[in-house]
Amino acid sequence: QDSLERVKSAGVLSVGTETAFAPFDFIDETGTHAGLNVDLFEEIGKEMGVEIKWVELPWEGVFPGLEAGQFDMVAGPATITKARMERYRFLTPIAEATVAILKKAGDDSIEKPEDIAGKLVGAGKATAQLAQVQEFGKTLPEPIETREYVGYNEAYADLAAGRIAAVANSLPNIAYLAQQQPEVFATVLPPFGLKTYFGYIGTKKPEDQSLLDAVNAALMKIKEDGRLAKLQEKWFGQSFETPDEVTDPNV
Amino acid sequence: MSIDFGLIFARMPEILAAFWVTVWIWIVSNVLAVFLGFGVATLRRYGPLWLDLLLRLLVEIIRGTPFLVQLFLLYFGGPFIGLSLDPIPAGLLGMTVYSTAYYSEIFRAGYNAIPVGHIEAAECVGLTRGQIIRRILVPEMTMLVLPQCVNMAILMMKETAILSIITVPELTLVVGAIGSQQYAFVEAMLLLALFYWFLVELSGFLGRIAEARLSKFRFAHS
Amino acid sequence: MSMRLFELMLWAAGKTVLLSAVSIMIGFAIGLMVCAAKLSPNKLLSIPGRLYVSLFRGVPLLVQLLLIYNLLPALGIMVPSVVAAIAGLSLCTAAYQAENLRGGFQSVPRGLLEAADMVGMSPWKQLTRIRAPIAFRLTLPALVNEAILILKASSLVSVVGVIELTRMAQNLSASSFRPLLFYSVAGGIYLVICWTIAGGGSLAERMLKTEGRA
Amino acid sequence: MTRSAVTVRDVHKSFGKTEVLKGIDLSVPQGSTTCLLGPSGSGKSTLLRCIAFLEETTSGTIEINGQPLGFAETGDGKRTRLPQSDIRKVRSRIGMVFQQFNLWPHMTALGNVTEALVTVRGMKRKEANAIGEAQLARVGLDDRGHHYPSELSGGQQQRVAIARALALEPDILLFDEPTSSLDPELTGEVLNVMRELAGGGMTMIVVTHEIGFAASVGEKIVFLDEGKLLLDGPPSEIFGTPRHPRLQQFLETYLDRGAATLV
Amino acid sequence: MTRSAVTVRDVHKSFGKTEVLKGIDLSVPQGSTTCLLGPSGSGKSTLLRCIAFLEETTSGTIEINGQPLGFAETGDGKRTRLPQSDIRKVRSRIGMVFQQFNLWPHMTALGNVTEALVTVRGMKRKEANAIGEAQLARVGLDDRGHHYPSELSGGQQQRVAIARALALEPDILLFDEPTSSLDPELTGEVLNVMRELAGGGMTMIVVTHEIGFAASVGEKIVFLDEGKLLLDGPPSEIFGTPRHPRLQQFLETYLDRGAATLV
Ligand SMILES: Nc1ncnc2c1ncn2[C@@H]1O[C@H](COP(=O)(O)OP(=O)(O)OP(=O)(O)O)[C@@H](O)[C@H]1O
Ligand SMILES: Nc1ncnc2c1ncn2[C@@H]1O[C@H](COP(=O)(O)OP(=O)(O)OP(=O)(O)O)[C@@H](O)[C@H]1O
Ligand SMILES: [Mg+2]
Ligand SMILES: [Mg+2]
Repeated sequence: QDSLERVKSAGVLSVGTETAFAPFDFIDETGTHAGLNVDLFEEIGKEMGVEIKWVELPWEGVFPGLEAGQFDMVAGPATITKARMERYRFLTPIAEATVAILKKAGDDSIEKPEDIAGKLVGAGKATAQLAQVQEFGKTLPEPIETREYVGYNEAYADLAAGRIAAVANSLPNIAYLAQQQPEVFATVLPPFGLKTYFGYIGTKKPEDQSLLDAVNAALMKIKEDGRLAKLQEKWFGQSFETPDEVTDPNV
Repeated sequence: MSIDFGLIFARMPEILAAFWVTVWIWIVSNVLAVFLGFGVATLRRYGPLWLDLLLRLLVEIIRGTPFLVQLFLLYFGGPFIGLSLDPIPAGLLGMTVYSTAYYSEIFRAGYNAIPVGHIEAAECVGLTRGQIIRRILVPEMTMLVLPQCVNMAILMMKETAILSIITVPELTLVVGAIGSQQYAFVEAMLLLALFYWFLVELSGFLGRIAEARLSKFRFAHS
Repeated sequence: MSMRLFELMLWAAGKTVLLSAVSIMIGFAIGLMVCAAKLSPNKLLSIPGRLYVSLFRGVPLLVQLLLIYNLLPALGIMVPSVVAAIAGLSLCTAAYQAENLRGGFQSVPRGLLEAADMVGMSPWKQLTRIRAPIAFRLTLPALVNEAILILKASSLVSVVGVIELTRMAQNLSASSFRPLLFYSVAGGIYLVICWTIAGGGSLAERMLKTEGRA
Repeated sequence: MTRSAVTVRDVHKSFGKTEVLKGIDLSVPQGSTTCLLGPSGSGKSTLLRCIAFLEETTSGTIEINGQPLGFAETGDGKRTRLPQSDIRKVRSRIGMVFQQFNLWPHMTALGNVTEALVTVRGMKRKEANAIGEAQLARVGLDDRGHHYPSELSGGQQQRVAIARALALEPDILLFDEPTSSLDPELTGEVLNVMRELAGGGMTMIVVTHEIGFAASVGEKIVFLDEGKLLLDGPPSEIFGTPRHPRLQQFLETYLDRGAATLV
Repeated sequence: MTRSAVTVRDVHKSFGKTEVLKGIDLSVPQGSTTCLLGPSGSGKSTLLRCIAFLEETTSGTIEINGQPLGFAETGDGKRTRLPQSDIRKVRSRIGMVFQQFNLWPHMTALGNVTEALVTVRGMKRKEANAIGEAQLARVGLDDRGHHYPSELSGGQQQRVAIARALALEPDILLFDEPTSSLDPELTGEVLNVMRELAGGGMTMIVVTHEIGFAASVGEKIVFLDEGKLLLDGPPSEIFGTPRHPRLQQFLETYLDRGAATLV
């Protein structure tokens, strides 16, 4: 059955995501699911005339769930990479995902990204950010060491505990975290490495394409009339220039 | 969805290395825990009352909370009280403490299951308390608690999977990572299942052999 | 931690308790069947029974959950998160409970059944009137133990998208960045629940005790 | 009354390769008390269990009140197993009292006695309770009906077991060492109940080590040795001199304990 | 030989609120055999366990070969606990044989017998084994040294327990119902060994229900009832008529079993 027809007739679009990925998805102080994704999908829902049903699960369960058809698409978002594009369909980018460094507040030994040379850096296992920081490390005079975590929150906890010197993650995430916890963390600017983007994900199954086309169209509309930029301002404190479509990602 | 193990088999050396990490952490922590657990049970039995109560509280707390929560608090909370451990030492410590609590309960029950008469008989022929523990209680207990210890070791084998959250490069972390890099999630899970099943069946088999060898020390029918 | 967040933790704890309780009960029913299969003289039943126990005890629950949630849909069976969580927990605990029950049934002294034979009870009556009640009393402590283990093991069902106590702690610590606080609170809640179960168990044991000994 | 309540004909019984009963013939007249003596391992319990059909004989037949139990002879010397319902019916004429009592621990004394009346005979609870109480009174336990087995002394437990067997009004009562797990004073209690039953005309087969009881209550003494029935007769004949040498040797272990020096 | 091996003076023993021994006085001459009789719960085991210092008395003193066991009287009527090493030393003069045998299941028969020789007396394994084998031979088990308890019959286990106690060459042997968990033929075995020991001049205190044995082997019979020592004297006096009414009542439960009708 065609997915678009199914979603339209049910009036529900189910979206898988992890709610521990601020500022895209998280649980706020009042205990509600909030973040850019929540606001953006509300707009998408309005455009398409459907309700959004969130399926919340840990990141390691998200892609298996998508493939198994547990939900229609994945919010996440995920960094758009060549390898992933081979397997999944990415919609239009919703933010920049270029990697930056998060350090402990008051750590003077890291002022610019190159200062991580010779240090221990954490990142999520099997993430694009890990690959990027490893590439970046090779260009430094002293090699860096990396430690891989099942989730970024464990990496942040370890940075706070002082076991690692820095965490490499996408700028929007770490900027938000540093802003929330200024006494614990600080962002090291500028971002480094190749420019990458965040996008929502769907499968390449033929029956899903009409649905993804429809969501993408809604997204484009939201982007064109400036609603996306406003949301970016709200959640990241800045807006990003993003291409309409990434056909040949840098990584 | 198609199932294709080829992608994963290409990474076999990494997987075997992780398998080895799992196995050695499991063995070392369990061996330590058996000795410590015996020590705790002995202190609770022969030590002063306050020590018994204190140890009991600790054991109950450890047995009453998930290993995941304990490990998280130990690894990420430890540094705030000056205990900053690397992943493997932290994992080893966490596993050892967790298993010690369980083993100590097995040994405590073991102590209670030894007929009082056996101890009285030893007192009557003049053995000292130390000699009674060494010569009578320990060997008798060994055969009483062996089946439960094997059981416990098997349970702990499966708990090692949780060490992944503190980045110990064990089987679940490594196979899971390979699975998501290669987008072969289901294959990775099936492979994991197979590895653990093999280990568990192997331990069960070895346990049964050990039990059979000890069977002639059954309690005499009296 | 605000009151609201604490309420959230309690709500998640409620879910944890509910999931565990339902799974223990379903697991008991399945366990009973697996136990019957294992004890059956018919190899067509006993071998699958043995295999079931071996598999579900031999594979970590985490892996079982992921396989149920992600492999079954590939075979065309859709499983919602909660169903997958309950299925995973139930199937796993069923294997352990089957073994406990088997121990219980096998420890019912033969003589008690011979006595039932001698007064002419049918096999079914023997099962319902003699074997099951006695076996149940013998297995009660193991059952309480299993309930506590499943309660703790339920911290793993978040991998199939159910937000229970541990996951809630993870989520809240991710957004507030106070992981130690939330994990400690979660640990405390687990402790209270476990001790309640253990207390209830020993109460029940004491109530059945006069009858329990021969 | 010379009709036979239990007839055992050429019964053999093997466990695996070891033959435990090697051709036993025995006839127990209705209303009589037969005592089975013999050294440990001679097959006393096995014979009793065969009579209760708790063990299947390897060959030979057993009849209860003239009806075959368990197996029916077909003409050509072979035998077929009777249907389970037949077995239950014939067996309902037999009551058994076990050495270990085998009371059901989760039921009160009264519950133990009435269980079969309700579940097997389909009686109403009330009716059954009336019978149960009467039977308990008969063994002197009218005030103990609501106690669980764990709250009763050994002798009381054994008497509940007897009441349980009596409640079904069997024609034949089998006892396997009914007093060997009791202490001397409790033993007295139980033997008195049995003596009364014997006086009341119940057919009883009793495996016992209580030579004195056997000598005074048994109308017939059967001495088993190594799976064979060595002696079978009234006590005066069996215990009277000259004694069979194997029996003499067996009795010496008792006499040696000097029980006789007292009187 | 009128020296006293065991002297019990005004011993009281309570468990919580219930007083189990209510002032026992007893003197056991060296080389004699004393039999303790009494109904169940009268305090026989408790008295024996006090003599072995497996229970501490609540008040009163016990002397072994003239030396105080466990407590020393201080002048003012109070008492102090002696150091553990003293207790072990006095106790090493006593051997105890338990009703439940209490053999250590992880050691062979020989291991059970030699354990204390090696760990307590510090003997060489070889020397200890020689003694152990001799003791096992004495109880007729020379060929069973390498069997584990689970591989021995009840009577054999009981004899290993006796050999274990004998190996330390105690002056005094205590037996708590040594035969009550044995079957009649095994009982014979064990009583024979004890009879031999009594003949060999060992001081023995035996709690027993074997009235016959008590009457024939005991040089002194002690009858306990409700924690009090009711009778104490040679068997001819105790069992001879006229009997004390409480003893008569107690004995009836035995006589009633008709043991006497045989002879
Ligand atoms: N289920 C069984 N399997 C194998 N052998 C058995 C079984 N039951 C009994 N036997 C053997 O049959 C023989 C006779 O046993 P039985 O219990 O009838 O003896 P018994 O005369 O009642 O002895 P006791 O006085 O010790 O009770 C013994 O040698 C025993 O080992
Ligand atoms: N550890 C204990 N705590 C409380 N009461 C006890 C304890 N040991 C024995 N008793 C009580 O002391 C009394 C005497 O017990 P003891 O074992 O000495 O009797 P006994 O004469 O050996 O009886 P039996 O012939 O049945 O062995 C009994 O009423 C018993 O219940
Ligand atoms: Mg028998
Ligand atoms: Mg006693």
